[in-house]
Amino acid sequence: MGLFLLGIPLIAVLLFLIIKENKIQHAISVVTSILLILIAVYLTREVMLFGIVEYSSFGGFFYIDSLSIIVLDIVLVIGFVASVYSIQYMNHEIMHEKIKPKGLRTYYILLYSFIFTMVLALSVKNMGIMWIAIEATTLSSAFLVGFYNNKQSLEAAWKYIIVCSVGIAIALLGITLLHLSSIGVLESRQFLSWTALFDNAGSLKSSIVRLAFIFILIGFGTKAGLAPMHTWLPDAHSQAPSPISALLSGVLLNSAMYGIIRAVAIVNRNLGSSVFTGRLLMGLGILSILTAAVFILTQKDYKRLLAYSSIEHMGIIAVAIGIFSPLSVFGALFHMINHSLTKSMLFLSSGNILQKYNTKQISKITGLLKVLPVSGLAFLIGLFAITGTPPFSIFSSELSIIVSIFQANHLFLGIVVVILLAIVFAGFAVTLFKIFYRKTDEDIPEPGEANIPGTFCIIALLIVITVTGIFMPEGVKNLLNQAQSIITGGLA
Amino acid sequence: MSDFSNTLSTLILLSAVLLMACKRTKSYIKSFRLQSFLIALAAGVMGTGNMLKDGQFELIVVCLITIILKVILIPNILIKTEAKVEHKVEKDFILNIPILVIICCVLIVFIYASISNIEGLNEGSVNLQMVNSISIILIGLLFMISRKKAIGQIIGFLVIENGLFVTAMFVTNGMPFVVDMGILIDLLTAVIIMGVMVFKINDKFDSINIDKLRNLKG
Amino acid sequence: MRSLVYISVQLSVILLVAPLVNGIIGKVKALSQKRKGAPFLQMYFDILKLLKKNSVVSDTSSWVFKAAPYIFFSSATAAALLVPVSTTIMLQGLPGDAIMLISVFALGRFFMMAAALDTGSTFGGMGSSREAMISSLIEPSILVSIFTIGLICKSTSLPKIMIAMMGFGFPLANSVFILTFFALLIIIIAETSRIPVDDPSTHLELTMVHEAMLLEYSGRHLALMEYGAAVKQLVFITLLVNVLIPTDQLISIAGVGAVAISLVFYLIKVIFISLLIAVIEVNTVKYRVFSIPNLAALAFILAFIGFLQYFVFGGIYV
Amino acid sequence: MAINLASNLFQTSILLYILAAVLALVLIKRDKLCNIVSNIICIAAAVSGVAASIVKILFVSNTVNIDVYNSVIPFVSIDIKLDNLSAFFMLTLSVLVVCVSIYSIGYISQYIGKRNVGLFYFLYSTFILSMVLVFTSSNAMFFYMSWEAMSLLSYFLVIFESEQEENRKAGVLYIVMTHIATAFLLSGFMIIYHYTKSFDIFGSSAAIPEFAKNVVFIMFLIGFGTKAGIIPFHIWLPRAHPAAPSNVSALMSGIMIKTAIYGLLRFVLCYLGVESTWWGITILLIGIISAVLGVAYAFVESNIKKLLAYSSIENIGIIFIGLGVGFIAYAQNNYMVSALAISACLFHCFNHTLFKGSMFLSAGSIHYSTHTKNMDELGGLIKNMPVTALFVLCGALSISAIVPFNGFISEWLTYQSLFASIIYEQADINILSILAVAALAIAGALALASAVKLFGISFSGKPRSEHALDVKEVPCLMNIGTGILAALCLLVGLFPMLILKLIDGPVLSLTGTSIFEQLEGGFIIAYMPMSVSGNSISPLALIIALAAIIFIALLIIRVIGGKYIERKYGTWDCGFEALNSRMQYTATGFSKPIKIVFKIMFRPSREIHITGSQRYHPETIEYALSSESLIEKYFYDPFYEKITKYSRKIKYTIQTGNIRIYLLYIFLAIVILMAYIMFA
Repeated sequence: MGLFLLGIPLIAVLLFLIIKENKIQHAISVVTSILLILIAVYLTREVMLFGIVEYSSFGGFFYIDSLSIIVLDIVLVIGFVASVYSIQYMNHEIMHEKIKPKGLRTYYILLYSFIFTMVLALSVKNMGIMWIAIEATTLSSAFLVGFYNNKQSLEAAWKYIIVCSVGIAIALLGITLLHLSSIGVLESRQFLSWTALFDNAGSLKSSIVRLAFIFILIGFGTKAGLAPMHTWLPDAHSQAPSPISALLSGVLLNSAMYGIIRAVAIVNRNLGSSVFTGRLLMGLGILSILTAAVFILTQKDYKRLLAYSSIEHMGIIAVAIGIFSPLSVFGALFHMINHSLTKSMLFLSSGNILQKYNTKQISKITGLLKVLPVSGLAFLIGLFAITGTPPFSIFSSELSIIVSIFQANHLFLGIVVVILLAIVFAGFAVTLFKIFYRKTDEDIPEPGEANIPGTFCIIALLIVITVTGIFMPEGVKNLLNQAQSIITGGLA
Repeated sequence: MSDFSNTLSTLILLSAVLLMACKRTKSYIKSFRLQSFLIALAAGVMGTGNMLKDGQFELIVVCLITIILKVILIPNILIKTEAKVEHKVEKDFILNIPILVIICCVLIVFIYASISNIEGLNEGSVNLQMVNSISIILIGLLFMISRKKAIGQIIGFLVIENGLFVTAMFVTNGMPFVVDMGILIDLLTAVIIMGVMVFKINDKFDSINIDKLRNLKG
Repeated sequence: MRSLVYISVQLSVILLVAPLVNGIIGKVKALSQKRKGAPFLQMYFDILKLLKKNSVVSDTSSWVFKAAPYIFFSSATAAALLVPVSTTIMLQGLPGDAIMLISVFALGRFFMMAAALDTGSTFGGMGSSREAMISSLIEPSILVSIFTIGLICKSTSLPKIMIAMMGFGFPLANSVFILTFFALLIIIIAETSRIPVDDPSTHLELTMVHEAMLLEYSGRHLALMEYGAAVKQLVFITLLVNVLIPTDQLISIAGVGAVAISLVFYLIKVIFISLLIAVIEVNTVKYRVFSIPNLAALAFILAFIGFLQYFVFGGIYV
Repeated sequence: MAINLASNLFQTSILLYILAAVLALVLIKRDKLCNIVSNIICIAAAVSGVAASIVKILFVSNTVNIDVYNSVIPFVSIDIKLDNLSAFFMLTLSVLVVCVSIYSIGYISQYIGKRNVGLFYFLYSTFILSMVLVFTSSNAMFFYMSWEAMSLLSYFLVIFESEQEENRKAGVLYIVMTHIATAFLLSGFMIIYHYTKSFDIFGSSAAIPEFAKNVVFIMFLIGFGTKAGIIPFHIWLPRAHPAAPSNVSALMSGIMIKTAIYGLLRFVLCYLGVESTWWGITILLIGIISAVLGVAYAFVESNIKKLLAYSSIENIGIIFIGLGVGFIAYAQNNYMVSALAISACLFHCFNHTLFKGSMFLSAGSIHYSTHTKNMDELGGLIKNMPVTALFVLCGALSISAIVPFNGFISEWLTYQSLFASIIYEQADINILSILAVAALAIAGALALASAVKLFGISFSGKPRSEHALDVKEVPCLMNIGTGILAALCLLVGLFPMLILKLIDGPVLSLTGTSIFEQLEGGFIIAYMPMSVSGNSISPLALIIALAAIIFIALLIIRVIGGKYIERKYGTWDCGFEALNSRMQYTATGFSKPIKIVFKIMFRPSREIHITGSQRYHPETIEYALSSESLIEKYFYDPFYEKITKYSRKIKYTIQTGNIRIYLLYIFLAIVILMAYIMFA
């Protein structure tokens, strides 16, 4: 059953290869994403019941535990939203000759291979394969970034693929070293299997593990957009089509972060303390938040702005992982979810804005609430949500992260984080709020929502992030706690 | 056996340095080909060794694939691309060659220093090969930093991959087979995609000098 | 019953003596200028005459203009109830203390300034804006000096302060009180708009402050305004003399005689102070409006040093 | 019994506010209905709020706990407790809300059809609700949430009329400053949590070491002080308060800035328990500066609402003086004085709410009928708007602390607390206290001047522009709203003991000393210090005396002067015939002397443009006078410029757009981390 998770996207890709009719392609993509959602629901239930889902077929590479199911669900939900949103969005682009009608096919093929690779990365036990899948995500999304095929997007795509491939290559070095440290501990058939490594973490060669972690951190960190390896991120996010930006920052970053988390779990268990990883992660995390804060203060392009805020949130998550207390890890996972939902909502609504005004310049936009009553409002609320104002979900997760920092006696760090978050908010306020104000004398594009299904997705996401700020179902809580205990289990 | 592989890995490192010393696109594609050939050779030798020992043929397959991909296919693709997109011969590197080479040597020394106080990596052949392969990776990165042309970047990336491969092969005596295959396929796709992009870049910017790609900043 | 007696004595004394002070000052000035000058009682005549006259009211003005004189006068008179002229009869007429005294004066000032603006004449505006400046400059010194005295006497209500001061015999022997005395003197000059702060006898628009505000008034309104100003002036003088130069401790007998004697003492002191003021008026010239701050600063510094003398450098009575 | 009553009433009011918000959204399309319905509900809610808090203070000794919601998410919960302090502020809020809501029915009617009234009332009622929750939350995190909500909603209300450029600027400045301040609050709470491991506001702070307490105090001072608008964190206030619609300005100036006072009392006094005297000294100092500078800036303003906003800064300064004295005394275990000072501070909070509320509402009325806030365009309104004029007069008298209005009572108490706080031994605090006295005096005098200016320039004289020409009196609902507040100003001034009785509860629970026993009589306040005799005042007696004197005066004059005969005639024009309204004194001219005297503060600069051929017979003369705020010029502006400049610089030096640099970053990262391994 779970293997369909990998099968369905591939089938979809094949179908897209055959079918030329745009409408049918839309239909297929929606159906596929719905199927995926269903499977995700099934798997989530399984995991909630049994904790782990494994199949012996294909050498038992398929492995899902509560950690991966969380990220997986994010992937599939965002994927679904993106695919629904894409229908009108792509039609609009075709209508305005941004892309050729044939382009749609390529788009869907790449989109679903992208989703496939991410699902693969999240559903395997073997870290080597995980690495391959993550590398593959870069390759499959490179052309999506450069989809508009103009100067800027090509440049973004080139930077994206070069920087990320290099980074990922470094990560492979790390994994190789991890493998090296496990030679003699594991027998050859469990080589690189995460569970095996984790269970026998105690007997790995610590010194090599340390070195390995550095490379893994830098490698996956590049993909997760931690400073100073973040440089590809704003370009790619701002140039990609909006649904893709949503996927990139809502999903891709998370799956890279997932790789780091897996590694951290092993390393900490091996070293018996989180000091070493903590230092590195907190360092990079703070650096990322700082960078984001500085870059947001005077940003002119709203998609870049959102991209930098993704860097900031990745930084927060990194800090939380660095703290590595149950509360902080819980917060980190919760924050992953919230960030993906909120940020993809923002990118989708920014897509609407882009298609209305067709400019990315903040200064050229006024009277948004009048022009886009729904998605404009969603965008406004989303901005407050993303900057961590109550009662939205990001606030709750940031709250538990900050509290955990203070619990872990990092008073100074905590205060710095709090102040930096405030500065980021200030940056948003100074740069972005002006687009909502109405100047009576300005001429604005004719009001009205273009992308109705997309707007419904946006509203749905908005409701979710608002509700989860105050209320969280027991099941989710348990799931998060399971995942948290898997990660921190080594030190418990 | 081991000293043979030591020699080979050192040679590979030297080929990387040689690559760094190349001025022209054609010449560094050639030296990349040389490096890949050396790697294939090493793989072949070790593969036969394993075969005789305990009938593992994986490395041999890897060796063959390496020869097909890295020695024949990819360099040809690159040469063709280069021939298509190259209009005029222009200076490609930012620092001049001797300085680059010196930087490489410093880098190698640094890596030696940092590796050799990590127990588990600091005895005998492992140490040497570890140092060599990591140096190869970093030299590849340095190569990417130092070259202005898109092709140069691709080559650099390939050198990094070679370095990884060498690490995997010498230090850990080969990753699991699936992983190796996957890596190679990924590599191929990556190079193809990059190649395509080089074409696109060339006809948008009518040059493959990536210093022209500076519209997105801030 | 006794409080009624007290109130009537208090009011009658203040109301009767108030115009006399102006008379004395005017006379002294005239003599100093080798003139015969108006009789001492001139102001009484003026008031009576003004009361009999009809009044001209600007047609831009509103009820504020007509209400102001009554409120100003009554506030000044009510203030008179807070500053006993004699400590030999029951003290508290009206429950209230020095802070309330200032606030009561503020009530009067508020309506005077508002009325000045009410006619829409430029002089009125100028007068009230200058009044605003002077009062805000002088206010701190009033409170600081009153606080200094009050703190020494452990109360802010004036009658109690007076009682306590009587215990000190002749307070002016003490540096603290000398400083406060001069501070209060400057305050009186400023508050009652006399030279060098303001010239009561001018009608040159560049110099006048108090007069500018009364410019539109005539008839009974003017009378009330002038009278109120006189009462205010006497209240300040009373405050000064009865607090800093207490004499009632000299009276050995009790009863009505005592009251009479203390009132005589009081009159002597008042006359003395009015002579002092007159002398100052004669011997100084009016300052520019924008050098008044220096005078105010002087007053504040005197008061402040007085406070420091006692509470920081360590005074005598603890 | 009483406790249930209190809690039920309180819950009713909260639910009603929620109901109002919901209905506002439901009726978002039907402006008229929405306007009436939500206001009526708000009034009902506020009335029950008043009832609840009065019942709580007078009849319930222990705190009232309301329902608690605990979320699964850690630290997210709703805990509400109503103790005396909360109840008192709740009372203040509710009283104001009643009047403002009555007023709004009339005031908002001008927006019907032009703006989204439903949205306005949603924001309005949620804003009030958030303040209620700020006053009553018993969990630091929930407090923080309500605080954030309050700031956010008020921000939306500030930019409600966002088409004017300055409103937008004001909004951004406001939200940025308040949010950064909130970050300080959050850090403070977190430090507390770090030591006590709990967010309970009513818990004990014994576990917190001395040093940490000092740090927390500073954080709270910055955090709350910014909201209170103390100088130098005030610059948002005079921009944001005028920007909002006047009924909202009344709420913001009237009660929102008091949340900061509540916060300081609640967290610094109740929770931390004032540890060292320098806390109080700092607050006292800030109070002095804010009082003087605030009123000085108020006096030179020509925009009515800006003037009132600056005067709010002044009043906050006065409140801070009381607070500071209270803290100092508390730290010296001199609870008697502390109680007096704190009750002065609370009383002034209450009074300021009343008169500033009424003043802002009147300013709204003026704007409603003249469509301008600039005094230099007004004049002569008293003829067409007599009722509003009366209310403004009351407000002006209370603002300038004149008997028998309420402003005087609280200033009197403040003076008394300063009086009591000067003890022979401690020199430093004595100097500070006497300076505070001087500051209060000058603030009082300047406040009077500004009040006269506000009343005189805009209501009397001749109309200065066509705005003020044929104006109409505002609808009676608006006047009722303002009138209640104005009447309360007078009543509280005459019968202060009623309020002091209510203040006694919180003060007793704060300092453990009841001031009420020190005060005697129903109508006479007599405060007995430890020393020999009491100082007593009686506004009622005074007003009777005044009335009597006026009556007698009238009689005597009637007897002497006979019947009153008056002759209407033009204002004296020096014989120069054509006296016109443009020759009157303007608001700018009125404040010129002070401006010149205090050059150092205002930095006045003027520019004169003369057109026409001859120098002495010009055709037109343009005279522009501008003054600048030092703090902005020398602190905020350079700060902002530096920040943006460096941010840009860094942006383009890091994100150069050259991919080789990006790769270099990765390379360096690797090298550095390997070096870290090598040496660590």
